[in-house]
Amino acid sequence: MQQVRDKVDTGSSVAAAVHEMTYAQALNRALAEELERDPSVIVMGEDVGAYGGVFGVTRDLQARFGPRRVLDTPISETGFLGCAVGAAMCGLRPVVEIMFVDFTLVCMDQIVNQAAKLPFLTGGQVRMPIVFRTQQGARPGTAAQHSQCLEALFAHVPGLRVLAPATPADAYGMLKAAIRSDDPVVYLEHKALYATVGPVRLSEYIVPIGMSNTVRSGSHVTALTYSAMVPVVLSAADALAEDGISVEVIDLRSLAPLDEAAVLESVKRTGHVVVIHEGWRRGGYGAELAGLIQELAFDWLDAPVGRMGARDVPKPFSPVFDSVYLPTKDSVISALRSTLC
Amino acid sequence: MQQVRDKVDTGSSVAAAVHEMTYAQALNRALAEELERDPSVIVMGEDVGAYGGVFGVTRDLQARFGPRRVLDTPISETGFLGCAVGAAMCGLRPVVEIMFVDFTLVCMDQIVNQAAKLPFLTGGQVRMPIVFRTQQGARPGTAAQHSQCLEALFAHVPGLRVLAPATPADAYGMLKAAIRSDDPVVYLEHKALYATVGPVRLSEYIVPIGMSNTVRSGSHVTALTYSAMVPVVLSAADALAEDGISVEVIDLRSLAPLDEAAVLESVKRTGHVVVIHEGWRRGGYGAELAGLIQELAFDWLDAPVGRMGARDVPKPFSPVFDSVYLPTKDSVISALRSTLC
Amino acid sequence: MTATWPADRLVGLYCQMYLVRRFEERCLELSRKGLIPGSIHLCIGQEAAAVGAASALRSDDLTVATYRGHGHVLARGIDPRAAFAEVLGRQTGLCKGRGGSMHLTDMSHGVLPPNSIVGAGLPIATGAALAQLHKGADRVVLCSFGEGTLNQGGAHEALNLAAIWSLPVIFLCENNQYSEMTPAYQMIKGDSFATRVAAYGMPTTKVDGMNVQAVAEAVAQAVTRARNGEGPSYVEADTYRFLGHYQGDPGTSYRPVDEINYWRARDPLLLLAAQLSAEAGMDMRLKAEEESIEVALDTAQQAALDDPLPLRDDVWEGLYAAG
Amino acid sequence: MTATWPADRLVGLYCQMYLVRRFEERCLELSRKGLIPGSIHLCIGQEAAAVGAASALRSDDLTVATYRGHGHVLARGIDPRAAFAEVLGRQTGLCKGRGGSMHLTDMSHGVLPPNSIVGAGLPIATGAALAQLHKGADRVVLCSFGEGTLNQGGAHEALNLAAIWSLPVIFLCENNQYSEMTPAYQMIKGDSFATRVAAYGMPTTKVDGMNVQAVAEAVAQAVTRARNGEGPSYVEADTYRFLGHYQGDPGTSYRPVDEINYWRARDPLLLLAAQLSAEAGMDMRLKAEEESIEVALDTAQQAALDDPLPLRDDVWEGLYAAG
Ligand SMILES: Cc1ncc(C[n+]2csc(CCOP(=O)(O)OP(=O)(O)O)c2C)c(N)n1
Ligand SMILES: Cc1ncc(C[n+]2csc(CCOP(=O)(O)OP(=O)(O)O)c2C)c(N)n1
Ligand SMILES: [Mg+2]
Ligand SMILES: [Mg+2]
Repeated sequence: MQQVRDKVDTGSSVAAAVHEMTYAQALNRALAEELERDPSVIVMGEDVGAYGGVFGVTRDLQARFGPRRVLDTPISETGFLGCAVGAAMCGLRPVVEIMFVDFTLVCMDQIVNQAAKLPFLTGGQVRMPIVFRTQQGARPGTAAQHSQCLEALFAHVPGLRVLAPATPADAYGMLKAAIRSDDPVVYLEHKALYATVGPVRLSEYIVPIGMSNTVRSGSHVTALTYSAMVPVVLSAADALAEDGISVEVIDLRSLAPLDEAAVLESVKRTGHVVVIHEGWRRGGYGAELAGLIQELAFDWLDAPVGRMGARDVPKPFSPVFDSVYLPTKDSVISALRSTLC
Repeated sequence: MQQVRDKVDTGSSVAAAVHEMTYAQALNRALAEELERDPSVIVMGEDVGAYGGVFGVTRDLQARFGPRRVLDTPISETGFLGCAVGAAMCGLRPVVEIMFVDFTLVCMDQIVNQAAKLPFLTGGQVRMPIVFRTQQGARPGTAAQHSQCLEALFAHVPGLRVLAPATPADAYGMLKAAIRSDDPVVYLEHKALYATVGPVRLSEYIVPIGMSNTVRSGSHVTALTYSAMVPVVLSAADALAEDGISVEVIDLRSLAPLDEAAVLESVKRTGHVVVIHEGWRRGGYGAELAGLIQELAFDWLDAPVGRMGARDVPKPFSPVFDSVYLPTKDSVISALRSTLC
Repeated sequence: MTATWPADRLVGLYCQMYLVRRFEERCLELSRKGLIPGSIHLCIGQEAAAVGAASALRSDDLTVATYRGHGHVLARGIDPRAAFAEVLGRQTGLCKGRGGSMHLTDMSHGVLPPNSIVGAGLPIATGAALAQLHKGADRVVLCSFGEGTLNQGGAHEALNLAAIWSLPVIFLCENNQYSEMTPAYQMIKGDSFATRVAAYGMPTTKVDGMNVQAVAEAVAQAVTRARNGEGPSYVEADTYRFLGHYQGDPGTSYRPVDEINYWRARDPLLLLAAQLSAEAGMDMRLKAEEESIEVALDTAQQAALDDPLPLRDDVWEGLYAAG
Repeated sequence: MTATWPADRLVGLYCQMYLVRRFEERCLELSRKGLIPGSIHLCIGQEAAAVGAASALRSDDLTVATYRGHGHVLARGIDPRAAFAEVLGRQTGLCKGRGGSMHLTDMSHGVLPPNSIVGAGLPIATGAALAQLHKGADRVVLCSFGEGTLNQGGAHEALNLAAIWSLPVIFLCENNQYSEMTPAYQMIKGDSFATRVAAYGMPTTKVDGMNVQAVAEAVAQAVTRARNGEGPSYVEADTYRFLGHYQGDPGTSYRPVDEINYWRARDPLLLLAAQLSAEAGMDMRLKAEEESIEVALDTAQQAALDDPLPLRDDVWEGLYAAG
């Protein structure tokens, strides 16, 4: 379904073998390899140790690397995120798991006021190599407090890097990049993707932060998306292709920094663009993209930048609402179509 | 300096007397009148009672209304915001003070996951008449953790109302509207405005939520702004007037909901628009405005929507940076000018 | 604990526990059939805590529960059909299908929104209590949560607020020995959660959470204190969830079989039935009660299954106040 | 407390306290002249806590202080000129003028970023301690904060983490009786902050925070424990800030004059000077020490005032790691 065409592989591909694995397994593999490679990497979070994580991402890591490297924490997000901040300033590279992005709201201070700001306000005396791993997104039957997509909040905050992988390959390659980054990274997984399977080139496959992936080339309209919306948009593009409409689909992958050059190049070529994400539309990440594109590609635009996001309501529980809450293949098709009219 | 031309006064103006007072006094007055009018209104926060608030906004209220209506709290923002949420569902109308907006990051859960969502997820069984009063903004010598403008975060969250008054008159009239609203309101004051003086029409002067204020009419370019940027933009407009450039300045006042009609009417008339705010530019409230305007007024725009915000760094302490950190009269002048070229 | 209560009273509690048990077993079945979307967090094994506590409340008192709140909510006397309808996402559900299993709210029965953010309920309960004081009402607030919740900072802030403002709240900690898959006592030093709470200056009690009368009595004492204006109390009920953290977790990989068996032998329904069965004719009586509950639940469940889904276009409903 | 320490050792502590006192008095003057922008939060009156605690540390140990942290930071031996330069917003400041008074950081002296979010420092200190354990280092972390901070939930989470992981942290609570303008004991029930901390399973001590030797000894004990792998401790120093919460607050409207006078009579510098003055020639010696500190501060202050401001175009510096 998904055509991953990565532009860069910075690692040595000598021993690179391609394996089929799930998104969760790819993350697990990346964690294991980084724990192996660098003794300063530690993993912390609720149920990540003995149990292996509620989504299985940290499975077997504690058994392999011991409880000093893979730490089970109490339900104390402020406590253990702050602990990661302190540890990072003293030479460790913590990878912390916040089980649902919704729970970042109890510990936002440590992400926004501390991790993002301390390197700057100390005049660069400290660096902050932390990965805040979390997962977001709505699924049938998730309710208002377990379903949000908060990338717009994080992408607004200077000092943070914000990544959102869509495939097992990227889950692997981007997590490695995040762990090796000296900046704090908010690493947004998606609950609907953990079980998806795809090819992963192991060993030194790294996806540099700030690099998008054009997952489908096209000439009529550009679709900008990320995370679990990528397959939805790709299937919309497939459908439109049958009608002769050629959609270029860019998986942004890195929301901060944004791969501005790739976005602008595509938009200037097609003159039409729609942003599709699962975060709420009002003030969502699409707003930033629209603001940026209309500013830097004004003369190339044949139509306004289209924005699709979740309805501006808390996620309602009953699955009857799912198709009006989130963009769907059909609604994406009609948005892409209508921007061309 | 500021020409306030309100369009509506919904109250009885029989006994309406106009007084000169500071923004802080206007807020104090509104609180006192609402406490007087409605016994279900309570005020909570750190140092708001006996001391009267670190910015003096709650001065004398405890003496007048007693410690059961005006409560001093421990340094427990999650605790007392949650307390407000519970009280609001049981019939009180809490007005809580979070001393600096930066501290909302320790208690975001109660604002975003609780206050904003509970009315919806209970199927409308509860209402949430809370005002989260806080103040934001950078001043010379404020550092990274006491200077943020986080309106973009709040305006992204469905279920919240977000207000940002710029004048004593609005501070008064909008706070009354906020207290009477049955929805949770994030009420963003500005530390630089507390001492500013202006005329306030007392008694039943209410500024309905969702209504902007065109503080200067113009025909060449629209400047959209709010809070402490209003006087800065007005002075830029004054300067440009001398060069024959006619700037329309709209004080948005209500960020959620937005007075979309007024914004679009003006933009369609001038064809040029610049948004100016103090929040960070990337993913700031201006992004939403730009996204919205380019979508709904695409054919009327002669130039891209301009966006000015704080530099995308934590606020640096040394005042030497102030003029590059925030929009200034000069930088606003040049942005308004350049959008016309 | 005082002397054993009269059989009639205990039978009433038994029936409530049975109702909760069977409601949840039916939910599990519906979930397995794919009829309940999303996660459900069952309190099977912990019914005595919920039912015992609720029995100590007056009908106008308030309850703040959690995602594991079916028991607390049902024990307040809400309509099981509306509860079924809510977990099934129906328009007739308690929250019109907007909330789901984790948020069964019924303001008309004193049931405030249960919370799925660990710890968030405690501050909210203090506010509900503050409102009662403010109105001069003598209603009290029962706030239930798990032991792991005492590791969440906001919970501490709330305990302190309740203490300094002498609020009418009963903090009921259902210590089911685990927080998700993590053993409770691995996450604290020492063996007492109650010490932490006592430090805020409120009385604490520990009770056998498998004994419904014991819970009821301990909570009743706390309710009396609260109603008399003497402030908050903490009651900790030692208990166990028989199943996993949620329906997708068998609950067996991280808990020793011996432990599970030990607690299952202390099933609050079995214990009470055994105690009651000393009385002549009791077995038959309980059987009859169970059957009538079963019938009521059958009806409720079927009605809920037949109930309409919400209308998609009403997706905005409830978000903002009218006007 | 053990016997009185030898005079030389106490003179050393006196000098440090004097340095802190005079550094801050100079800051106050500079602030009044409009040369220091923004707020400064002085620890005048509390010097014994900062200096006593720092004296118990090894030079490679770590300090996590707060916005009221000048004392803690200076007592670690940092360059006063760089401190002056920072509060003045100069490029030569500890943080190149990016941090200011609330964030005087000096990693080369073990001074991690002081925090201006109440409570945020405690979790951060646990992390710094965890990193030491992880590296097999025997460094310890001193984490200072005010009593009001114990009402912030995150602080509790950190105390628990330190306890369960047996981290080498010393939690130093400077109980200066007020949190901003609010009396400390109005915000807790009872009269003990320490009980709360003890509930997490770590030893707690209360000391006279106006007696520098007493603080030094209590902290030294805690340091020994921490260094020996026995885990965290809590030391509470009873003290008082002589001035307001920040330079704009006279500190007199909400505190009784008698109380202020009582504590001012217990000025840690006066107390120590009085004690030392029993020794022959001591008054002269202290005077000489004070003068040399004064000269050093004159030089440092003047140099800082002459130091260049940062370049506006370097506003991005430090935000992200290079590359
Ligand atoms: C702030 C927050 N962190 C983490 C979670 C995920 N979570 C849900 S239930 C739970 C365990 C709670 O344990 P306990 O308080 O003992 O209650 P129990 O589930 O055992 O009834 C966790 C960690 C959450 N919902 N909210
Ligand atoms: C989370 C947060 N809430 C509120 C404040 C505002 N504030 C700054 S200092 C302070 C009082 C702190 O009291 P205490 O911990 O006793 O320290 P002290 O100032 O007395 O040294 C408050 C409320 C803050 N900085 N951070
Ligand atoms: Mg539990
Ligand atoms: Mg204090």
